[in-house]
Amino acid sequence: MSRRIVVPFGPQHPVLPEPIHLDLVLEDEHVIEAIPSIGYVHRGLEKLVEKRDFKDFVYIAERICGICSFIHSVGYCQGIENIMDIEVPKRAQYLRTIWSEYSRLHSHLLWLGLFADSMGFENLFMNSWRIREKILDAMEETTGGRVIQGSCKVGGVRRDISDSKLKDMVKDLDILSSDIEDLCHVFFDDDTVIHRTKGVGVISKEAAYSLGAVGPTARGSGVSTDIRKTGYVAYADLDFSPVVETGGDCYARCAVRARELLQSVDIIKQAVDAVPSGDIDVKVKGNPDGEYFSRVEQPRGECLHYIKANGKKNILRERVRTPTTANIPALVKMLGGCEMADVPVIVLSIDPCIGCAER
Amino acid sequence: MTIEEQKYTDIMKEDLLKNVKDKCESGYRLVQIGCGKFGDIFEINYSFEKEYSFENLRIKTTEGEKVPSISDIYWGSFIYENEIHDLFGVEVTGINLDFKGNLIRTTVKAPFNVKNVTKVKPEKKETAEKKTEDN
Amino acid sequence: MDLLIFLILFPLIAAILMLLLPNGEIRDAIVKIAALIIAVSSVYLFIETFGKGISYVTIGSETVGMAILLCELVVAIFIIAISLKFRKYIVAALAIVQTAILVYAEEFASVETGFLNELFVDEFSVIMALIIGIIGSLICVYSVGYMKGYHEKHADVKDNRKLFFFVMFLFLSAMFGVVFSNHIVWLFFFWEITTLCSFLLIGYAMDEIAWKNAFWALLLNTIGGVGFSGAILFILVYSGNGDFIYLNNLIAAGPVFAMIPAALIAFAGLTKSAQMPFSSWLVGAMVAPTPVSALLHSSTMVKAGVYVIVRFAPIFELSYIGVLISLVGGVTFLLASAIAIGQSNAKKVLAYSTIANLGLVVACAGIGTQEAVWAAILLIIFHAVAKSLLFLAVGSVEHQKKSRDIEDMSGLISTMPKVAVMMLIGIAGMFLAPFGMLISKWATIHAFVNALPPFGMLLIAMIAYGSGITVFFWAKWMGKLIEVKKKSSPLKKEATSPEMFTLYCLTGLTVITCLLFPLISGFMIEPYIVEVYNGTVSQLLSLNNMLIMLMMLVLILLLPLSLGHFSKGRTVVGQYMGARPGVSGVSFAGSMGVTKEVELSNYYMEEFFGEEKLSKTGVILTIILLIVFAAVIILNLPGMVM
Amino acid sequence: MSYLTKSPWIIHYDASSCNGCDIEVLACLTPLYDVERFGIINTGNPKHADIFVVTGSVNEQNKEVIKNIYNQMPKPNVVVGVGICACSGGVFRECYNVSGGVGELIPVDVYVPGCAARPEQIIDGIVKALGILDKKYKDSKKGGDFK
Amino acid sequence: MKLFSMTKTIFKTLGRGPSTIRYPKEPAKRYEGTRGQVEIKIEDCIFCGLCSMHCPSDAITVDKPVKIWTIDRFRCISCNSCVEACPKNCLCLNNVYHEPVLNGPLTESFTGSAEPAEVSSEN
Amino acid sequence: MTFEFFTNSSFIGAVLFILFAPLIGGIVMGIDRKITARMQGRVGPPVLQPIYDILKLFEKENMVVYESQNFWILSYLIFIVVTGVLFFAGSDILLVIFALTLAHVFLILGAYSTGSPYAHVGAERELIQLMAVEPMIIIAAVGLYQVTNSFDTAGIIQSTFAPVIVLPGIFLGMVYILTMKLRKSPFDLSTSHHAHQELVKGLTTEFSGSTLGMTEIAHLYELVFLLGFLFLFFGTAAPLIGIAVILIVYFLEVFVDNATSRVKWQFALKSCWIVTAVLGVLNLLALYLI
Ligand code: NFV
Ligand code: SF4
Ligand code: SF4
Ligand code: SF4
Repeated sequence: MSRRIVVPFGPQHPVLPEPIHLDLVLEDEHVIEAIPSIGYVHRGLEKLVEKRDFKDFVYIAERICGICSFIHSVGYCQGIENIMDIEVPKRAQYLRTIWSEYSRLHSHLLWLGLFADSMGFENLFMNSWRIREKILDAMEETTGGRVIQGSCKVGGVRRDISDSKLKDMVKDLDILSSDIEDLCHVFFDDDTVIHRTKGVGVISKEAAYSLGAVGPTARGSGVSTDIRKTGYVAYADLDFSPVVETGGDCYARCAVRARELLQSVDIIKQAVDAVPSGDIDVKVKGNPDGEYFSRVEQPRGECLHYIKANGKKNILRERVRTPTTANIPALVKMLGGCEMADVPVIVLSIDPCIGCAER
Repeated sequence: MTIEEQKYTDIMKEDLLKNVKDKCESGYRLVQIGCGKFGDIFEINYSFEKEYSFENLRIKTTEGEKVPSISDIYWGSFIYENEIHDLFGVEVTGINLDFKGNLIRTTVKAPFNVKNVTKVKPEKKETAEKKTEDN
Repeated sequence: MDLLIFLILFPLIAAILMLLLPNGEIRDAIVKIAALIIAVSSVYLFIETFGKGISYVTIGSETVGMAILLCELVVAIFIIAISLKFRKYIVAALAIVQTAILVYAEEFASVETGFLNELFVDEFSVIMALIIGIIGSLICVYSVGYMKGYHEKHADVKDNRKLFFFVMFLFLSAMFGVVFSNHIVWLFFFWEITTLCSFLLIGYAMDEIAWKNAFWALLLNTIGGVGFSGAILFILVYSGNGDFIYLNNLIAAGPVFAMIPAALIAFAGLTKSAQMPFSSWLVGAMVAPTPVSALLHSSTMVKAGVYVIVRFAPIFELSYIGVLISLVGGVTFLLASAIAIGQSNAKKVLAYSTIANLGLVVACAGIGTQEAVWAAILLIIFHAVAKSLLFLAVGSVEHQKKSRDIEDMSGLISTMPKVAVMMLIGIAGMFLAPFGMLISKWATIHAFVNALPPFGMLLIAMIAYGSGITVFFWAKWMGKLIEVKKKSSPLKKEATSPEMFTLYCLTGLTVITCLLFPLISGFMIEPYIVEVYNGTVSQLLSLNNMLIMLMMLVLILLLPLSLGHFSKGRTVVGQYMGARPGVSGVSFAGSMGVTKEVELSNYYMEEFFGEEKLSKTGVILTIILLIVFAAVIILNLPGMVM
Repeated sequence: MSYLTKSPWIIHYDASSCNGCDIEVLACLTPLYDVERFGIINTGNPKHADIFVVTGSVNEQNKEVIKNIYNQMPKPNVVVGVGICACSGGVFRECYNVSGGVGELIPVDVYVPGCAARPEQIIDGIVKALGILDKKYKDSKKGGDFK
Repeated sequence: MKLFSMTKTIFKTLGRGPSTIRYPKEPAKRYEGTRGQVEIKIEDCIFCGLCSMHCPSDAITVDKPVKIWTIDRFRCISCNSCVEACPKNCLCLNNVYHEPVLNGPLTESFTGSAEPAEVSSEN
Repeated sequence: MTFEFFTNSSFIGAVLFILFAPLIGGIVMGIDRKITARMQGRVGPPVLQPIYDILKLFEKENMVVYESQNFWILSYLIFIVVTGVLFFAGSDILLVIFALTLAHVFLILGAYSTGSPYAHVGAERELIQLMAVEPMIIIAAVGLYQVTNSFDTAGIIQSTFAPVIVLPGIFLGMVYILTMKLRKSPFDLSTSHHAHQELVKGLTTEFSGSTLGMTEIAHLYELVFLLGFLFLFFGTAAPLIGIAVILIVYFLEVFVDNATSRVKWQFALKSCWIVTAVLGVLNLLALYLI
């Protein structure tokens, strides 16, 4: 007689902010098998390019996901701009950079909170999200939206940030970073956190690379990959290097993100120091014709917008390959042989964003 | 700002596995597999990256033709291959984790294979209601 | 008191009758009648002796004495022969040693033993007799139904029911002999018969593994037999006269003389009651048909083992020998309970729980204080009732479900409600307040606090951990029974009528013994303790507490009435399935488009409670204890030479 | 007022939203908005919940899920649709896989429009839902609908 | 301390007091630039339909012949696209969010040339 | 010092417990939630929130998978009350402990009876928790007996000096166990007062309406009982210190709840047993030395 326990994990499950389903097969609490299934939030928005003007599609692109919304719009716009050979003003590029990093901060703090919650550390969740609100405030003040910023458009950005505001933002970030450091300290040092994360969901460097993992998931395993290094928007002018950890476990992935928080603050500071004055957009004339693979570094890793157009107002194909999709194979590998209590921790350790993954 | 160079190599479907294997052996990672339908042709891009150099293999196929899976070479490719199958109706053979059309269940089968899909409103509503009653 | 002789002889006669009668209605009827007679006469014995204290019976005939010795030799020869036939040379050797010692002692010891008061009966014997008489014969009745089904299902096993019932009744006879014997050589004779009977019953299926386990049981028990015959030798060699060959005199002699024979007999008791390191035979005995297990575990065999240890308990009071025995019991209790967690085979769980509970009895007996003995006897009673119920219930389920696995009992409450409820009561009887075993455990804790410090605290620690562990494996079993995944209609006939009858009786007994427990304690156990400890007993459990227990029990019996109230006006919905239930049953729409059935198994936590690891630990620990035990005996020996 | 209004427990389900509204619902639980002030707890279990907060639109796969959650919630209960996706399908209304707002599937008591809806708005929506909850309770007591 | 690394944060938080905005008792945070709802100065509208064309969500319908400009609040994603498209600058986004409503659809129609606004759905 | 169940004082103790324990427990829990909220930088619910919650639950529909689950939960509630009544009436403490175990077994059976995967795993975990804490509680009872020479709570509480003086290890062990008994992080394995993650709501997943209400009431009774148990270590010899220490201990529990993540069952079981062995058993053995 088998001693299996078969449990449906999700799609509705309190640990999952978004629906994903796992068939969990357990023995005691050891996971014998975990087969994922997704598709609960698939909308099919890529198909909307057939209906929307390519310029208006950016509103839809940024609604691929409310967490990494801004960078999606950057990715999309960049694709169109490169097809059309539009020279985006420097200032706009810098603003895009700043907002991208804000968006990363917001996403990582959100994730840190959810991650803490997944291992039953409620206070940490609350404190992470408390800090995150400050980021959102800055976002809302500068772009007009808390989570869906809508400030990036083909040819530039919609809103400018005044220099004095930029200075204030940096000042706020300084205050914030001490809070962030406190939090990171908990994630790095606390025994109970380590108990839940160290050695859990290990994936080796080779495996991570060959499975195509991206972003912090890959960097946590020692794969140094960060699309920002390709120098899109203004990253080429800024000094930073990918945050890499070698543990390959949940702890390492967590550490990568925690350190990236501070890195983002640093990048923002650099960008604010270097931001040139000038226009924030250029006029876009005509329609795109051609194709382009536009790659951007999302909080969760490399995101790819493939755009193919044929000179009409509606582009032909927009394909988005989001980091979560790329990380799912690694996740499947990680889940084998863990404990049931680890399942939420491991699932969240890749920072899954199903909204992105399924579009 | 740097603009990434775009590299494509058009290859024959038959050579796919060989080419992918080459890529794998020379240390590329699989970035994505993406499909698009242009006219009657399905264009499938296999994107690879190695040290920030981004390259694509492209094959073309048509309705009803089968495409071999590369999941023996890149284990993780199943996610893209299943997706292509579900959204485009392209049959991919030999996937290691074959969801058999259940990765993404859609109202319209293979929606990207249909020209100008909009929702077939009235008819779909009806089925929705029938489903509800069944519950 | 001819009744004693009747109780020993009647089952014997019934047994012989069984050999003669063919399978069929008549035999079945006779089994039932004989069982009834045995039960009734044991109750009659209880009434007869009630309040009379100890009484002796003298057979006084040398012929009977000689006959017993002869039979003893026959048994020995049989054992030797069969072991030689199956090339079990160690068993044969041990049997030879033990017989040699016995013959030597009988023939060459310089004392005249005489024949006087060979049999006796006191409250303790009566309690044991009631257990044997009522539970033992109920099991025989159950076997009537069970064995028929058994052979229908196991076509490969030769139908040897004649022998089966013969041995069953013989067993009862021998058990009565054990508890009534005052003459230690007689005691030993009956003792050997039980060993033989269990050997035959375990080997009933006559296949390879049955024989293997049967011989294993025989081997371990003959080791004990050697110890027992050593005790007889000691008594005959060292005592000035033959008086000490009588149990009552030996115990009265006090620890100064009796310590060593008591220790040796207790050692035999340890083997028979399947304490570690000897526990493996009882687990192996599972291969036998279920009623056999029920018999071995509840009313016979292992009970003979603890019986002798409890008998000698007063000798052990506050002695190191006693402490060592207690520790063996304590370790056995703790580890056997822990092993039970890792088992999913119902009979194995029951086997380990028996071992554990006997460990507790042994621990109490080793402590040897009044309270401890009181607790030990209570444990024996409650364990016998509940355990036989459980075994037989498992047997009936096994017939229906073709499996002994607890996992297969999932949702039994819906398919076999009657048996399931009885099983639940049986399990509750094993570990829950206010049922029997728990009262005993409570008494045990009270007893241990006053044991020889600091060993008392060590035992407390063992029982503390052990009781946590016990809760785990019983409760998860209960959970399995009531865990209904999908309601189904109950079976028309859950078991044959003899089976159901037995189960009803035992369930009734489980509840009644709990209800009557203050009386049992007041009128049976306490007088016995007063007698052996020559004095007054302190209030063991205050009346208040007993009253509370009773009130709790009544509450539990009343609570099911609330089911009536709850069955109205509730909204029934399916289980929470992550909001993706399947179309039917307890299933959900799983990945890859398949509908998955939910499976629910218990936890076994083998990395903590693995059988192999823990057994090994237990064996090593207890062997160390036994080595110390042997050392203590040997160190004491020279001083004894007079 | 019934006690229902003092201790409304919510269950939140992300139908096919873009996460925007989703995280705003979660943000309501966190220090800045702290809906526990009103006794609100996110239970994550339909059987404990009083208020069903749905974000996002209905699609092929999740309609059974939404229905099931709704059916497993003990009465009286209310449904709050958050975000215009839940209201009408929003910007994805015309996607092939979106069949529209939540109202097409289960009765929605309160709609909170917005893309993404703000936490303050969500609080308003829930407060509005409390009134309905109270009313439903009183009605049901009159009608003797359930125990 | 390794075991209770959270201590510092906890006591800091305790000391700082709750950061909760006691909404609705206190007013909500509001920024000038927040994108709220679309407002129209219907007097200036020329019913060119550009706003409707550029609305990614098809929230606006413009009925040129009868001069009715309608917005479906259940569709509007407050994206500002229409505002940017309008040649007459008669649209703007305020910074107030729509309050929750009991049932939809929630359309508001405005008829051109200074006629009073008419609201189709109760709220 | 033997206790008489039907004496006035024990009767009063019992009645007071039945009447006021839910209120006191509710307020304690409410303050707990308030402090927790403050530690998280929030305002938190009103102090009476736990009581509102319970009252609300009784206004809700009672949804069941099988009707029998209500029976188990009712039994759970009743036996938790019995536990407390026996305790506050001054009865034998071992009996109290056994009644507590019985009550919990009922709760577990209630969870099992639903046949639901999450309740099932919750039940298994609750059993593990039960197994983890049981040794310590029994050892605590024995320790108290060793010091006060009484198994009756009535006798223990009247001890001439506070037992905690010679039972510091056991007291600390009990505090450790308390976290698990109160289902607080890091030991909120089977179900939790906060949204419980991997198990949805664990044990209580399938309970709703009044059934859930009953388990909540039982929690409150149990809370008061547990605090009472801790008070035994001080007794009437040092009542004020006792209350002060209990308040501190409770605050610490809230703090620990906020400062740790949930551990896995292996660690929970192991640590409880080791703590029991080190603090409990050694303390017991040490009693012989003094
Ligand atoms: N980061 C990110 Fe996305 C994207 N693209 C990802 O999976 O969050 Ni919703
Ligand atoms: S309403 Fe807007 S923010 Fe909310 S889920 Fe829909 S698209 Fe996302
Ligand atoms: S774009 Fe402006 S002017 Fe034209 S219809 Fe719209 S609101 Fe009126
Ligand atoms: S704000 Fe955006 S969605 Fe709303 S009406 Fe204008 S264009 Fe349409």
